[in-house]
Formats: sequence, structure tokens, C-alpha cells
Amino acid sequence: MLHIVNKSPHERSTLAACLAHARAGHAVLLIEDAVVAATRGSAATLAALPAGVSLYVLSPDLQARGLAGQLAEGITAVDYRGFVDLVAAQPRVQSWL
Amino acid sequence: MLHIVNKSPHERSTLAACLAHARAGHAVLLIEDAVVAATRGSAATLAALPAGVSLYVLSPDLQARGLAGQLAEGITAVDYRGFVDLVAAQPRVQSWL
Amino acid sequence: MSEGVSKRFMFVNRKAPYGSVYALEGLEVVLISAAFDQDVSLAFIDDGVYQLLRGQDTKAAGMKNFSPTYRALEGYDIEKLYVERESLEARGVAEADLLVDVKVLGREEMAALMDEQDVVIGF
Amino acid sequence: MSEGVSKRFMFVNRKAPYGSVYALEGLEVVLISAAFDQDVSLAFIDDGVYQLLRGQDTKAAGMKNFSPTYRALEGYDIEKLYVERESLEARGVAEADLLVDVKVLGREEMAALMDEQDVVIGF
Amino acid sequence: MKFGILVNEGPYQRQSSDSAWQFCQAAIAAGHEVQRVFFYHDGVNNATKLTDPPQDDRHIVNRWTALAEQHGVDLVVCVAAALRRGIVEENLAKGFRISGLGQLVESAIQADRLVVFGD
Amino acid sequence: MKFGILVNEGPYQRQSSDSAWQFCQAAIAAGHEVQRVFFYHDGVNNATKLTDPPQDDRHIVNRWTALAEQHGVDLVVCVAAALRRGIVEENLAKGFRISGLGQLVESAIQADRLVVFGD
Repeated sequence: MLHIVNKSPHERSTLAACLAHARAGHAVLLIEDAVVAATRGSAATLAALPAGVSLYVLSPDLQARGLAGQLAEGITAVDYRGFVDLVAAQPRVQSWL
Repeated sequence: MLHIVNKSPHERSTLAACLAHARAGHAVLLIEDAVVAATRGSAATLAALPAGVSLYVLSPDLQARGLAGQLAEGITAVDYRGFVDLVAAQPRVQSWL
Repeated sequence: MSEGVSKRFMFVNRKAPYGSVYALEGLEVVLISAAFDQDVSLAFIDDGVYQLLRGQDTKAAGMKNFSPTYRALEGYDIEKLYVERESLEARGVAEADLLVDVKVLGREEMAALMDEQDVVIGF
Repeated sequence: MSEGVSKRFMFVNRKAPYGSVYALEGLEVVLISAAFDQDVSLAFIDDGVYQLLRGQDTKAAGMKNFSPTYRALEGYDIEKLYVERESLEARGVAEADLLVDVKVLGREEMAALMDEQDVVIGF
Repeated sequence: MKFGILVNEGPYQRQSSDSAWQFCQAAIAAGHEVQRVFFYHDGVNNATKLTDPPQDDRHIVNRWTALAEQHGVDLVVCVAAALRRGIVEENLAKGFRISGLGQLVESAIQADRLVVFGD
Repeated sequence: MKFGILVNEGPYQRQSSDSAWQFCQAAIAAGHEVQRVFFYHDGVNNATKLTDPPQDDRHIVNRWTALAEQHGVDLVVCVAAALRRGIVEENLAKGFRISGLGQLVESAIQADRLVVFGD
């Protein structure tokens, strides 16, 4: 399963809800305002990540917000092509709205 | 100051942000989806209320959501007329969006 | 209208009713999906559990009360309604407060069920 | 365009840029307000602090980078920019990361300043 | 007392427009004046005359028009926000007028309170 | 692989429509097929031909039209959601068609993945 989250964890509960339902082998992709959760200043994100779940962030959205240099270790940045590849690679996709 | 909050505290951070800036003598009105914070099941709301701040909830929105019978003690229900009176009675108004 | 393929659809409801249109328009998708002979289930988690509360009365708010539609789902053979226990508890909502029969699942069971779907649409 | 009344206006920015249009269209209101000879201040709290980050590059996202406008505010005599310290700290953002000069206030001071306004508009 | 109103979201999708209209109705019934309702951001979508909601639901656009016609409330749509979203004279409902953002600032100055309804 | 896309928010106000369009472009560039883009809720507002954004900003509606014209992508606007919001044949942009919700369910069945963009 690929989980997509698009809101800041400071503003909404969607990332928390997503991480509470993600299982080993799943991937989580942060897009739009959710990219703020991928910065070194947001250590809580990685702390809440279940074991075996990989975390990705959309680099165009990270760059737009001036956060490209702040990416935390352990999170993989992808472009839109990488977003497409993630959707194709995972058997299912769920957007947390 | 009358503070207006319209989102559920389970979904958004606006109620928390509002209560962190409310001061003695202010009033807080919960409308739309924020009315869920006025129920007995949401004790955290009253616990976070600063001293001297009074809390109101819009009853039409409480009724719409089937929560009219769940109103917590210490919160005053008002109708739209009461909403208008609150805006008129407080010298300023701030919507937390 | 069957396409000859049967997929497992789950509609995930995370939002309270009336503050936004997602619950109402989401329900319209659910009703349409019934015509396609798919395996349809509905999940109610987080504030989505408020959608199922008894006694909704929208007269004073001037909006349309669509909650009776949840009772009509059975007539469309949509009978798999799952509610997350942790979401109920965090809101002080009891199963008896709900207007339809549902199956209450723990978060872990809900996550497992989501993981078995082909299509997950969240509103 | 002065109306002969001078009010204290505060625009409160609580949202990150680009995910929604509020930051951009909010800034358009701020610029217009400069023509009315009012006492205008801007507050950046919660995710609003992200609006002021240096180095925003929207090319790959295909959106318009409006962050240079914050630097232009001074030319409109809008010089009261307040950023909440607790919001910066919770996000690991330093004052040096910001693209304009601001005054950093503690939450208590920010609340006091809000309480002195005539009009508060949040975006 | 004179109220100015700001509506930031479109009809149906979110309750903001409903809440704003109910507030206006109640304010007028209580003897107050609604000096202006300013529609900004997606709020401009409240002004399209092409909406045709289901019969058993409220007609949000017509409700605003009636407020203008019955009580003389000034309904102003922000021109810049409207151009971004496809609201122009051609599809503008009765009772609304298109003007600049200055009308919002003016309303905030002239009214005793500005009440904001949004997301 | 065949992708179905669901867009739940209007243009400009939220980034959903931008993200969906970027995803479609990248999917097509990678050799995938975008089987349909379904516009629901406020997403129907992406289909108005009356938008006229500032010159220095992207034109979201025209971008969708170009996707339909250049790559034959099926852009479907939900009729019920569109009636609630004033999107009708009269103001429908090129490349879009208005149809029922069944087109969304069908897309979810026929596509290998349905990717949802919303608020």
C-alpha cells in the first residue's frame, strides 16, 4: 500500500491517522503541505513511523517551500516521476484526506 | 475579544491555537464542526480553557450533528441570535481559520 | 452495469457531517457503486464516526439532513459498515448512539481490512 | 482613499504557502490595506512561519513563487511583521532562515498584541 | 451596530457560506445593519447564477440574492479572486457586484465589527 | 499501467488540482496511460472556461484542456456536483465532458490504480 498525505501534521491529524494504519511493507509519501513533516525540525514524524514502513517526500513541494536543504535522514525525496513509480510499485494506494 | 473556531479539535489545530492566545475576559464560540469539542466526550477542551475565558457553542450546529444532548457542563449554548449578541458584546472578533 | 470485474472497494469516512459536503457527496458515490456489483465496504474512523450519530436535526442550521440515507444502504445490499473502536472512545461515542448496525473493529483490525482492498477512496 | 478613521489591523497568517492560496491572496489584501492609511501589522504563527522561509523555489511544482512580495512590503510602509517564537521552535526554524526582518515575540506577547487590535483577519 | 462580513469559501463544499448567511439573517432580525458581505478566495463562487442544487436542498446563491433584494445588503465579489475562478458579469447572480479588494478594507474600517467565515 | 485520477478540489484555492495535473503529466511521460480524470466535489470548478488568472501565474483550466487535446485523456465532470456549483455546458471548457458518478466507479474498476487528490 502507498499512503499519500498532503497536510502539515501541525495543522491536521491526517499524518497521525495514516501512520496509525500503516503496516510493514507499506510506503508513505508526503506531498503538498505535508512535506514540512519531512524536515529535520519535525523529528516526531520519524518517531511515529511503524517498523518496516518507508517514508518518501515529493521534492518539488519541498523545494517550493524552501525546505530542500532541511530533509531529515531516513526519508527519500522523489520527483513527480518517482511519485508515479511509487504508485505503480505498490499494489494499492490510499490518500488520507 | 470573541474568538470563533469552526473545526473539530480532532482534525485541526485551530482550537488549540485559539485557546493558547485567549485571555481573561475573552469569549470563545464553537461553530460548525468545532461543536464536537463541546460534548461531554471532549473533556480536553475545558481542561485547556484559560482562566476567565467563557466558552459558547452554536446550538443549531450542535443539533445538526445529533449532539444536543451531549453538551458538557460549563459551556453555554446559543442560537444565531446569540452569536450576533456575542459579536456585539465583545469589542473585537477573531476567526481562527 | 457490471464490468465483469469484481473489486474490493472501501470508502473511508474521516470527517464530521455538515461542516463540509464530503460525507453527503461521499454517500452518493457509495450508492452508485452498489449498481456495479462490487464488494463494497464503508469505514468510519476519526471524526467520521459522527456521521452515524442518531438524532441529527438540521432544521435550525438550514441544511439537509442526509443521515436517514445510512439506514437505506441495506436496501442497496451495502451491509459492511465498519467503525473504529479507538475513534468512538476518543469522542465518548457509544455503539448504541449510532443509527445503523455496524461492526466495531480495533485499529489493528481496521488497518488489516484496509490492506485487503483493491480500491480505497477517502472522503 | 483614507476614510478618515485609523484602525489597527492585524493579518494573522497560520498556514503554509502553496498547499492553499490563502497566503498569496492574503498578501494581496495586505498590499491593498496599505493604501488606506491604517495601522497594519502581520502576525505569523503556527505553519504561517513557513511563508517567510528563504530559498522558496516553485519551478518544479509549477506554481508562482510569491515570496519576494514579503520583501516588497517595506516599500508600502508595512513594517510590522511579528513571528511567534514558539511556532518557530516547534518547526525547527531559526530567525536567520527568514527572508525578511521580523520581530520575534513570545506567545504571551503575541496574544497581548492581538488583544490591542481593532480588526483581526486570519488567513 | 454595523457588521461587515467576509466569506472565504464557496457554496456547499464547506459550511462557511451557510454560517455567514445565517449570521446575516439573525443580525438583521435583531435590528443591526449588515453593511457589506465581501466574497473572497473561493467565496466568489457563491455568486454564480448557474447553480441548480437538488430540490430538497437549500439554494445558497438565491438565498444571498434574496438578502440583497429584501434588505439592501451590498454583496461584493472580489474581482481578482473572481477572475482566477471564472466568475464574471456573464454568470453573475442578481444582487451581487464585482469590485476591488479595497471594498473589503473599507468595510473593515466602516463597520463596527468584521466577522470572517472560512475554512 | 492504467491510472484513474479523482480531483476533489477546485483550481487555485488548494493545490490538489496542481498535484493531480503534475501526476498525469509524469505518468504519461513515463509511458503509462491516464484512463480518466474524474472531477468531483469542488473539483468540478476546474472545468469552467471563464477563468482568467494573472499573466504571471499558471492557467489551470487550460492545462487540463491541453492534457485532453494532446494525450486524449478523458476529463469527466460529475453532473450532480456540477449542478450544485454552477458548472453547465454553457461555461464548460474544451476537453471536459459532463457525466454521472458511475464514470468514477467504472474508472476505479478499469484502472490499475485510482489516485485521489483532495483537501
